[in-house]
Amino acid sequence: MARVVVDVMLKPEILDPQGQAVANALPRLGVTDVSSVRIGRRIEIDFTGEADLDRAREIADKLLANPVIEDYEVRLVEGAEVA
Amino acid sequence: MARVVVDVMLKPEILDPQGQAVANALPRLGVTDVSSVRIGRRIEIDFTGEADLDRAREIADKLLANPVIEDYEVRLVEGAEVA
Amino acid sequence: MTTQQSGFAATDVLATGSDEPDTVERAEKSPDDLQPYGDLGLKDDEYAKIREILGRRPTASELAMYSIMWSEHCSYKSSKVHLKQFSEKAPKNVRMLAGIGENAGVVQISEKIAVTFKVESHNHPSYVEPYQGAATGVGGIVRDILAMGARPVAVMDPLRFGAADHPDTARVLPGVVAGIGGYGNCLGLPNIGGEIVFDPCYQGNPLVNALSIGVLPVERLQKKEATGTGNIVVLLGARTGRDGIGGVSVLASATFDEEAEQRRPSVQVGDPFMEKLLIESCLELYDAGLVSGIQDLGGAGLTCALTETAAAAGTGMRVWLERVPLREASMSPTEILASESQERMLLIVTPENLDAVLKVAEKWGVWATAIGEVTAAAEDGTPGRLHITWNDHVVVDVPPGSLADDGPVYNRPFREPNDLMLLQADRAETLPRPSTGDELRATLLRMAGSPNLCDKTWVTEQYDRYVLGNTILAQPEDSGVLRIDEETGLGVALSVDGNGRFARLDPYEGARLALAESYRNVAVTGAEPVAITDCLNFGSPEDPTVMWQFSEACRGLADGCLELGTPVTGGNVSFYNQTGAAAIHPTPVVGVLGVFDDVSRRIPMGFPPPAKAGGDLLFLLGE
Amino acid sequence: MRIGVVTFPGSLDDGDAARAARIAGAEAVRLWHGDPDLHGVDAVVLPGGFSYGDYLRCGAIARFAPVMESIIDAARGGLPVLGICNGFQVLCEAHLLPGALTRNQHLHFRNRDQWLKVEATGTAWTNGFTPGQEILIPVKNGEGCFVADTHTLDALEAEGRVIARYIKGNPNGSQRDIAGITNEAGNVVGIMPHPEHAVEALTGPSLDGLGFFTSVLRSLAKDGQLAGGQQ
Ligand SMILES: Nc1ncnc2c1ncn2[C@@H]1O[C@H](COP(=O)(O)OP(=O)(O)O)[C@@H](O)[C@H]1O
Repeated sequence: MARVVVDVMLKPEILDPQGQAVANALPRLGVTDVSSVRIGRRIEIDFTGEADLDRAREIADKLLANPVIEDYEVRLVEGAEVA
Repeated sequence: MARVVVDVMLKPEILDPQGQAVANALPRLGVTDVSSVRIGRRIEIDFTGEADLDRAREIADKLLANPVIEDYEVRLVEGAEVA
Repeated sequence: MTTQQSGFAATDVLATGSDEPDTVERAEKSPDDLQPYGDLGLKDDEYAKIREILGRRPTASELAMYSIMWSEHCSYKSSKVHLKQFSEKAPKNVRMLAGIGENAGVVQISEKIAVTFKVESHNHPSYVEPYQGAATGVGGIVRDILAMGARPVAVMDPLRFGAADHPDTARVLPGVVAGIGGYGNCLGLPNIGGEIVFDPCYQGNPLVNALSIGVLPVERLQKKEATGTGNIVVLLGARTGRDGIGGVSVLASATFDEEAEQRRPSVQVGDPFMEKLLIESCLELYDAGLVSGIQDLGGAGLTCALTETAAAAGTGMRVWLERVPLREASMSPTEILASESQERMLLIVTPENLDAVLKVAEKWGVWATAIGEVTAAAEDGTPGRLHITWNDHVVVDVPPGSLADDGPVYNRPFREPNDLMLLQADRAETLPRPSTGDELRATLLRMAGSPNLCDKTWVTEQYDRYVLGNTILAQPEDSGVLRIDEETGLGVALSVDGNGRFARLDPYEGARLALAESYRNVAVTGAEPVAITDCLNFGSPEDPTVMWQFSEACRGLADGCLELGTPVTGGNVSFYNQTGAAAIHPTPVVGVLGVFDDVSRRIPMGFPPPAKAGGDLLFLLGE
Repeated sequence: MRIGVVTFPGSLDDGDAARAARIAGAEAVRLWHGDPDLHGVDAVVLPGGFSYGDYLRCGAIARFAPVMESIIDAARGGLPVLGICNGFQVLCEAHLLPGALTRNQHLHFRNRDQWLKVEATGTAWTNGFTPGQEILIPVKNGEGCFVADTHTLDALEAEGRVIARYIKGNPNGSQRDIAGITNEAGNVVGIMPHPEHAVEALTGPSLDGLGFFTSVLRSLAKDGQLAGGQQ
């Protein structure tokens, strides 16, 4: 089994209310040295055969990320990281 | 600026309806060699000063992950990966 | 004590010491194997009775099944003797098409149309994991409604939380509300009412009750009986995973304490999208006449559905467990039988209809798998046996009725709580009354500041009340009102109410008052109240004073129903709502259903909103 | 006149949209996500709901349904298409409308009766309103916050393509209070609040929603078929 991870994050100029909510809650935990929190998606794709990065990129582009508001990165995960 | 990334994923035994819905949609995009898709969250925490992994772990535990159903991993991101 | 949550997973191996499952053959050969029945919540005499029924020790899978089906939650072993009154005292009612004993009561409201409604609890799971606990509570009650042949058309949610300013309430309340909204909204069911009450007695034990109502053409009423030798047993819906294993017997049938931490893996995750597909496929199957019997999979999973459908018909059943579609291939037969994975239904279909059934399932994108067949009762009329294999190993061979119907019944001791006289002596008349302007002002401010009187829109705005386009009254009205038939204007009103403080002072009167309040709320909309459902939330039945509260509340509710002429059509008992030795206030929650012949004549509780205003006359009654 | 209403797995307000079309005087035709045939309808409504559970992103999976390919083609050819709530999200995902709908800023699902001000009245779905008309329509969404880059927002405003804005409170944090927009041609409209829930005195807060459905009938009647590009 081979795994590809796609990280999808909101583009920097798009407001992230969830991240903001977490950031706003931090001082209550006594944390004051965080300048920003952004929350995106981590998508793990397991291929039946060999991991296909191009395929994964295509899936990310068409389906996993919305290019209007999101950027994505695709990467192969080597053995160890696959639980 | 220093960045810590927290990856939060559902525990393996927990149902992931999101991932399942995406996996079911893939054949329509012509993708048939994917065996499973799991969707979690990727959270980027930027510290004003030095990155504080322990701090990040505490935030993850209290705010970012739901330990009842989720596992998380905290890691430092080196210069290059910080956009 | 890791037993409870891992108990089922471990029993197979415990019993055999190998990867092979424990089989009937092995059970016969090793009668003296020690079995962890105590850890699974079974008492010594209960275990002895199982051995007597089977004439041998149970296999690991059988043991798990008995522990589930004989748990308080499934067997009503402590409540049965008291619940009987609801049938015995029930006023005659020609409208009732199905009553206590079915998944939900069914009430005919016109020549062609019936409605079914029921309230259930999901208290403990919602404390452990508020979002998913509440969400799957909605999912569960909706499947009960669906199993009767009805299209679910609305939900309501009576809720109780601890103190509003307690930090844990800040964890539980938003999660519960988001879970109820998240699931109900995604199913497309309007939320038409509920309750939110704060009281410190619910701090470690919030109450999350969920009510659903559905509509069916009278002739579409479904049965759960697995009739017809040779008929096929089909599992429909989500794949089976390790979720919620041990949930029913563990979470709902024992006192809830710090060990909750360890039980967390039994949390179930809901998939409302799958449930929506399940609803649409079941309705299509009903309308095409493809279903001979159906039962939802709820708290006790396959165990409950297999035994109840077979027991109800007196037939037997042959099940090939390895055919059950799994999320995790490594699941043991016991785990498959005990899993509480959500969004599943069990269908009985004739062999000729199987293909058509599979086609409908495929159209909606849900799994459908033939996992077994109905077998005959013995020639002499003795009910058939439930015979389950897993890869050719016989793991279960039991009389289904022994699980579903012949569970233990307890007539538990009860006695009045010691503090009751004191509580009752402290009468309202002795409370200080404001006599000066300042005191009056202070009283008013205190009331205005009470969380129990606060505006509930923070909660209710998170619920869709418009979907389906038939909601006529919803929050903040006294009752939810729905249009049922666009052509005739037939409609219903529904209210759910309860007051734990009243019931603590006097459980008999408290139950009657809950009924009266709910009844009034329905009546003032202009509807005719016709039927009742109830959720009885109490502490541990092993505490005689709780048992007294319970018996009094049942008596009160049954008497009240008789006086008002409205039958109890179904409901739910939730025991063990306590933290340590401290039980919650006894909290019977009563839902009343009313009927309108012409729902356009409903009466809202206030002035019409500005957009609709105009022409109403105001009357002052009295002097 | 025939108005098609699409059912995706997880569509919820499809029945309501069909009822609204009927009340407005049209014949409602149910379209199935897996069937690319539009059955000769004169207009299409993509209804509210949680298509595919709203998993991943709202509307992201629905956009790939076979029926959408036909609708995208037909919309480019001028077929009037109205996306309500989840339908609006599908239209954005399908790039028939610019921008995107994201998580409400307060992070909650919110259902309330919402005042809107109608702006662009040249579209297939809003020509029965007067510019500046204030209407009351239920809003209910968890991800209804409209976002787009500044350039796109400026263009939408300059070209008069904002069809309605939230007034007396913005329920989800949408940029510039935008509740609905249209494409350049005016045949494709997306709106977050639910006109189909405001078509009957018994069940809605007003009858204002009917205007969307009567508008499309009017423009269809006027043109025989809607001329693309007419504003
Ligand atoms: N408090 C109650 N009042 C009336 N009927 C009840 C009550 N509690 C349970 N019942 C009835 O007992 C039967 C079994 O209940 P339950 O096990 O909750 O059903 P299900 O198998 O659908 O979960 C149902 O018909 C239910 O309506």
